[in-house]
Amino acid sequence: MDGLLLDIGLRHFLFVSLIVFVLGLYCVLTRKNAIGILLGVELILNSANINYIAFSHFSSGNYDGQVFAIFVIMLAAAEAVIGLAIVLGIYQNFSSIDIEAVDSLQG
Amino acid sequence: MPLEALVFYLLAALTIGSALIVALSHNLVYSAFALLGTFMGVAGLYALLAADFVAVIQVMLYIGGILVLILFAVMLTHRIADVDVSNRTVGRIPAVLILGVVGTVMGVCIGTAEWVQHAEPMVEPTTFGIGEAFLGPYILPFELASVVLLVALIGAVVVSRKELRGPMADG
Amino acid sequence: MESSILTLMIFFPLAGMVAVFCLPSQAKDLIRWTAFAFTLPAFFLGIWLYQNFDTTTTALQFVVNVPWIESFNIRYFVGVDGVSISMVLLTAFLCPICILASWNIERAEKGYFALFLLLDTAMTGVFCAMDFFLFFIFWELMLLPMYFLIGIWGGPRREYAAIKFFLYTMLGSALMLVCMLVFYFQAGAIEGVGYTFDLTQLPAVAQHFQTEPLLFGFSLPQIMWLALFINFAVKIPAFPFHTWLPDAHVEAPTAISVILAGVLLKMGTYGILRVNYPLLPAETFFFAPYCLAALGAWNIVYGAFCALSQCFTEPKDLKKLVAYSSISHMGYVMLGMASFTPQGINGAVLQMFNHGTITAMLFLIVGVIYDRAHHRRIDGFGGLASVMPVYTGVMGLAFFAAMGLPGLSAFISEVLCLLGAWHAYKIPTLLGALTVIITASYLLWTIQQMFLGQPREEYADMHLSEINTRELCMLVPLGAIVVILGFYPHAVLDLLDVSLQGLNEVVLSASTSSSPDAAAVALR
Amino acid sequence: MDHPLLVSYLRWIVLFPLLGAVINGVFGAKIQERFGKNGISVVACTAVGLAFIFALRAFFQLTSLVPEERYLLDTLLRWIHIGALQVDIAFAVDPLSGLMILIVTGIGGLIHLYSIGYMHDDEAYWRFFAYLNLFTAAMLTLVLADNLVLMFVGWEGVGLCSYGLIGFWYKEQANTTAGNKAFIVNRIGDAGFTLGIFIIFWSLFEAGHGTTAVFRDLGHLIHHLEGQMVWGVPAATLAALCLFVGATGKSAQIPLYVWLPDAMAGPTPVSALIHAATMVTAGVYMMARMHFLFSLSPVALGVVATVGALTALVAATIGLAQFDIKKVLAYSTVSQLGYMVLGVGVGAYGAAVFHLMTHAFFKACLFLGSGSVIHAMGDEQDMRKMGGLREKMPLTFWTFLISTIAIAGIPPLAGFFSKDEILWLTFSGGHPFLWLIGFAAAGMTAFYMFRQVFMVFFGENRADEHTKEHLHESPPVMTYPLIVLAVGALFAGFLGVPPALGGSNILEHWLEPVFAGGHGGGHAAHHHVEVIEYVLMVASVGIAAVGIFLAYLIYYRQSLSAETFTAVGGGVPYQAVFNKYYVDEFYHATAVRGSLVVSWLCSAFDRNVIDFIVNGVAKVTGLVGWAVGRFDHYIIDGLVNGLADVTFGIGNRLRQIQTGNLSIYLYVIVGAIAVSQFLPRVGADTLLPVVMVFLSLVIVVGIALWLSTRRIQWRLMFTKEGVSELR
Repeated sequence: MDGLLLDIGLRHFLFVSLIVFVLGLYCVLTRKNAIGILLGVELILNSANINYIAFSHFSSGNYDGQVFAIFVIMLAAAEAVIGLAIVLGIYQNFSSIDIEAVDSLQG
Repeated sequence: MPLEALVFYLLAALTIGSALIVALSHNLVYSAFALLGTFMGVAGLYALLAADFVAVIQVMLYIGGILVLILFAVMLTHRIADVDVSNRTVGRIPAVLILGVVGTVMGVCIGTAEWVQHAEPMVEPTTFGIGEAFLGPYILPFELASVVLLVALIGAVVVSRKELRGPMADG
Repeated sequence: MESSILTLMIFFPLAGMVAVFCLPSQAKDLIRWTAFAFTLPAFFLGIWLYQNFDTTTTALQFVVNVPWIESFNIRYFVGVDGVSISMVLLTAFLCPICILASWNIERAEKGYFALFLLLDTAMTGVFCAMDFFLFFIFWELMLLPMYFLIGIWGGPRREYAAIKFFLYTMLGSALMLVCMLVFYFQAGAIEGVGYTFDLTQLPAVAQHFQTEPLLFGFSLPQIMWLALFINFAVKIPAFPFHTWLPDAHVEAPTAISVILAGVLLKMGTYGILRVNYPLLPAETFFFAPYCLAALGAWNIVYGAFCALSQCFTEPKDLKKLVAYSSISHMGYVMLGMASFTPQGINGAVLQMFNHGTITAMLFLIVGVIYDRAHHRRIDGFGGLASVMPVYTGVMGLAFFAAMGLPGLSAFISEVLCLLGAWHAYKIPTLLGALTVIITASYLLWTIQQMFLGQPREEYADMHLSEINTRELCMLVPLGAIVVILGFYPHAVLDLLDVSLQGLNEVVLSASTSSSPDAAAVALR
Repeated sequence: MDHPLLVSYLRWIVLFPLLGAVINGVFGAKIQERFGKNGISVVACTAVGLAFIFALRAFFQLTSLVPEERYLLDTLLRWIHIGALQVDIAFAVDPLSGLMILIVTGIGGLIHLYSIGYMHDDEAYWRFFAYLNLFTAAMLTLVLADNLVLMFVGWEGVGLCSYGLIGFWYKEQANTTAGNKAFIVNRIGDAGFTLGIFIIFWSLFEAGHGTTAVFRDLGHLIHHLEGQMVWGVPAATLAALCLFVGATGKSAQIPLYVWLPDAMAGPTPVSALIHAATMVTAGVYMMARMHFLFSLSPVALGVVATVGALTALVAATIGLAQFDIKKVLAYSTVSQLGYMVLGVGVGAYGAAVFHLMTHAFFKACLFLGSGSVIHAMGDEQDMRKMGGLREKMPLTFWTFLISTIAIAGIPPLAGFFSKDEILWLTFSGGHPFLWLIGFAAAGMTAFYMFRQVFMVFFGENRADEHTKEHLHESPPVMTYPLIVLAVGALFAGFLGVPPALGGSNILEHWLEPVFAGGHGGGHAAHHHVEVIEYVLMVASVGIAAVGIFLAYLIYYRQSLSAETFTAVGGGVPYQAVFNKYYVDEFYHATAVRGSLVVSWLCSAFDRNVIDFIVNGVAKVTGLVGWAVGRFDHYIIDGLVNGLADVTFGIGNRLRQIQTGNLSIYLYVIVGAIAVSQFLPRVGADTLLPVVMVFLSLVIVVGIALWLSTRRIQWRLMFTKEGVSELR
């Protein structure tokens, strides 16, 4: 049992990542504030990155995982920029960033 | 307790703890600041995983870039119309239920799967290897990424332009 | 150059599409000329292709065969042989003409020409592709621009027509997709072949199918033959899958009608020759009497009578008449290729080419009068010969060519089709030969109602101006081809003969194992 | 014949008129504007003249050869070489076609000249000459073709020109209708012709000794047809009958003769050239060319002979009662063509061709003469308004009279020899009944032709004053051709004086190499002088004289009233004859109406008929749950529309999922992930993952649908505001 807890391995990182992921998902699901949702997305992306790096370190033996992590970071940056721009746009139009108020896509 | 385990648990606690604040805090500003802790913790985890380059990128980009951006947005929306910087949550019970299922299943997977593990995790400076990878097999995605960033840049400018808001406001 | 010529022909129009997109949408003339300019290279390359094509071999020529999606062994494999070269040339020839015919498009020119160029790429691609998957991709790619071209720039009921066209074609495509996958997986199960979409390797697969009855007494390859046939029959269009055609033609703008009748219909019969014949030869021989010969003869008769009815029943639409005549004329192709005689199969492919040029002329002619009068009613004119003599002359050439008058191109192909077919199927050929009477009736009746007689007073204020230079520029080359091929059909036949005879051999040698049954003999 | 003499000038016989047609057809309007009408006629007449010169050259080259080798061949272009079908654009001259090209270019040239005068006031002068040249080219192609397929090109080409020229004055509805009728009726014959080609080609192929469509090889191969059957009928008989159907169309025989009288709507030179002298004889020419085939089948020959004789009689009876000057000539033409076909039918090919030639002279002369009259009368064609033109138009009168005597069969003019030879060979060939029919028709011919002469040229002029003042003889350019043709009508008969009258029958000898293989009774070598031949000759001259005398009594002396004949049988026979036996009406009611009804049915079928099937299809669709009761008016459309409706219906339902509410979307997404992860876990390993994914999709979509219909409840249950509202 000691070995399991103290010998830090792949699973430990995966569990951390899982917890961050679940928290991010929770954040995304329950927030009414659009920026809050964006925060949750960032959490999710980070959890994915932890997985990449962990697998890269423990399993693959090459840099593919790290490369992908960098791509994800890049995407996160792009996503944050666009997302926030949209949030600002929504704010301008609806005077609110409450997602419940924004339902003009309703079919 | 070995040093490595200690460091890991500290970093994990930092990460998860601040993530909890992000997810649960009622104040958006707190949430945003707590994200700082998460990012730092994750960066630490990267370093622990011998991914020095990514860790540095994480600090620079996430903390220096994205987080600042988010904080600006929070402040900006706060200031413009002076609305309550609330961070109310909705539908917690179903969310918890669903996430319970997801989390459990994934946890079971993580716990039971036979992960491929190299006997000797590599520990070496990674910058050279990553550079090789980017300019070698990943040259096309790498170039595409620059295009994507450019497009995102232009897109953000276009979306937040004043003229576009007219028709949308009418609709 | 040698090997990349087909690739250039396929993708030049695509480059044109990009170029058109980059132009400002106000520069209408520039857009038109750009589109025209980008269809010309394919035309000139086509001439080069024609001159350098080796007519003595059945092998594929100008081949490019490189991996495309390696994990599924999908290849970018293009090439032409005698079966496809005439169609490639026809496409390359008709596209610049259609651009000229589109000069009057007045709405969203940029989108129109861009879509048209995309269509050009897809059509050329279909005729060049030798990989089943690539063939399928181009086949589907064609649908998209066609749908929009009819649905946006069409007549009053354009959306109905476009959706009808789309649904019919999708029905067929779904069947083809399934058959394609069956071939793919069957190929994977065979030693020495392996997973492949290569149309030149798939013939080896057919013998490995199980021949036990699977459904309604048909075996798997027979069902696949029928499924593929239905797909292609929609395009031909063979009865009873034809009702999209009159609607699509009536609604489509002139140039699109030309493409639709001139090139798209040929894809049906081309597909049968390219896929059904070599891949499932024994089944082809089994089904040919019913699905090709009998149905073809029925197409001839039925199309002609439907066209005749346009002379006296509403809506008396000239375009509808021409559309039904297309159905009738494509029947000759089916009848000819079902005969498995050298005359029949050569005649069939020649008829595909000739019908492409003649029906293009007919639709252009309809377009000319429609541009002036804004209607196409057969009984809505009269005495046009006095008002527009040159136009009437060109019309006469096209109408008599459609009638199969000797000395013009369609005569050769129709006679070859019927001559070949007589050997194998007496009664269908008899019907086909007698239908020339009906064909003459409806065309002459139309000429009489529209062009002869006194110019009507109630139409005197329409200001029908004589055909202009641009319109002559698109009609005269077609007319010249119609006349030249009437006297020297070997200009095209030489390209076809060797390959088609090879194809014929394939089917006939596969047929020796299966003897025709009693019902098929009765047709003979 | 086995080794044809290869020459390279025959092509010009066809190409010159074709060139003339192209020049006049494409640039005619400009030429006429620039150089006037003379420019047009110079081009056209030069083209035909050059063709005539080359035709003469070919003819004289033939005469310089020994009879058995009289065969010239000129291959212009490789045409269709596919499998066993090897045909070229090649022109061949043998004695038969050598004679025909002289007739076509010679008489054609004269009629070109005549047209210069006749058409002088017409605006579309250039168009007329373009057609005329094109016709000459097509007719020469027909005659010179060395194979059946090329012959068919000429065959339909002349039909096209005939169509264009009948409807030349296209502003009159009646003219264009006549043109349509001619073309469509001829198309029936053309279909027969093509089927004939197919049968010959494939039956020879199946016989296994090689096959061809080239005449000179067909002659050698054709006997292999014996024993070949198509549908249980001997192939030779069927092929011959099919070709004969073609001939009945072109040569206006029963039952397809109806177009020819209507074809008189065209300008008169056209009637003379196309509908009397050349085109209508194409059927006879073709049968003579294919004599070796017809000789193989006694049955077919019997049919041909019977049809020919009946046509001769029926047309003659109709001709008795017509008043239109050109209609009389038209029925006379049909009747004379009947004689020719009768000649072919009894195997007297030479005699048929002989009659073809003499008929070309006198009938062209008659038509041109009638054209001259019509021209003078101001386009009046009713004989009842003519009369007494003898003094005003002497040249026209004399030439017309000579031709009339010729056609009536009075020796020693041309018609006597040729017609009598046919009749004699019919009788001697063992067809006394057919002879009787032909004999009766000969009497009628004499009667109605002289009736015409008396009504037009003798007696009082019954025209109105205005017309009378303008009566004049036609200009020389019109009368000189008349004279030339009249001379032909006078003397052409001496080419075929039978041995019984001390002649040597030059024409038969000339044609002998062509028909050598046939079993024709017309072969000069088999010609025995018999007493009965003299008896029959006297008889036919006698009945002609009776006919002439009757016409003289009724229409010149008027001592006999026409009513005494028309009243026979209560006027019923007269009415029948006057109305052309109501054949047109019959055809209109059956064939024309029939095909219109069929076409109406087809188009109704396309729109309505399969309605019930579609209803069934729609019901199946309805079982799925959407389109029950959505039956479309159009059958096949119904299916398509049904598909569209189903798609639309599903989409409409699914649309409601689009609440626009972001959190609902998120819940659906995450929920789907959860379900798709969870289900495979709890399910046994035996369940296929694919099935599970599918099931989970169905569940998610189902839940989403359920939720979307209860969007209010959803909000009530899961949102704070909702909860507070509930309270």
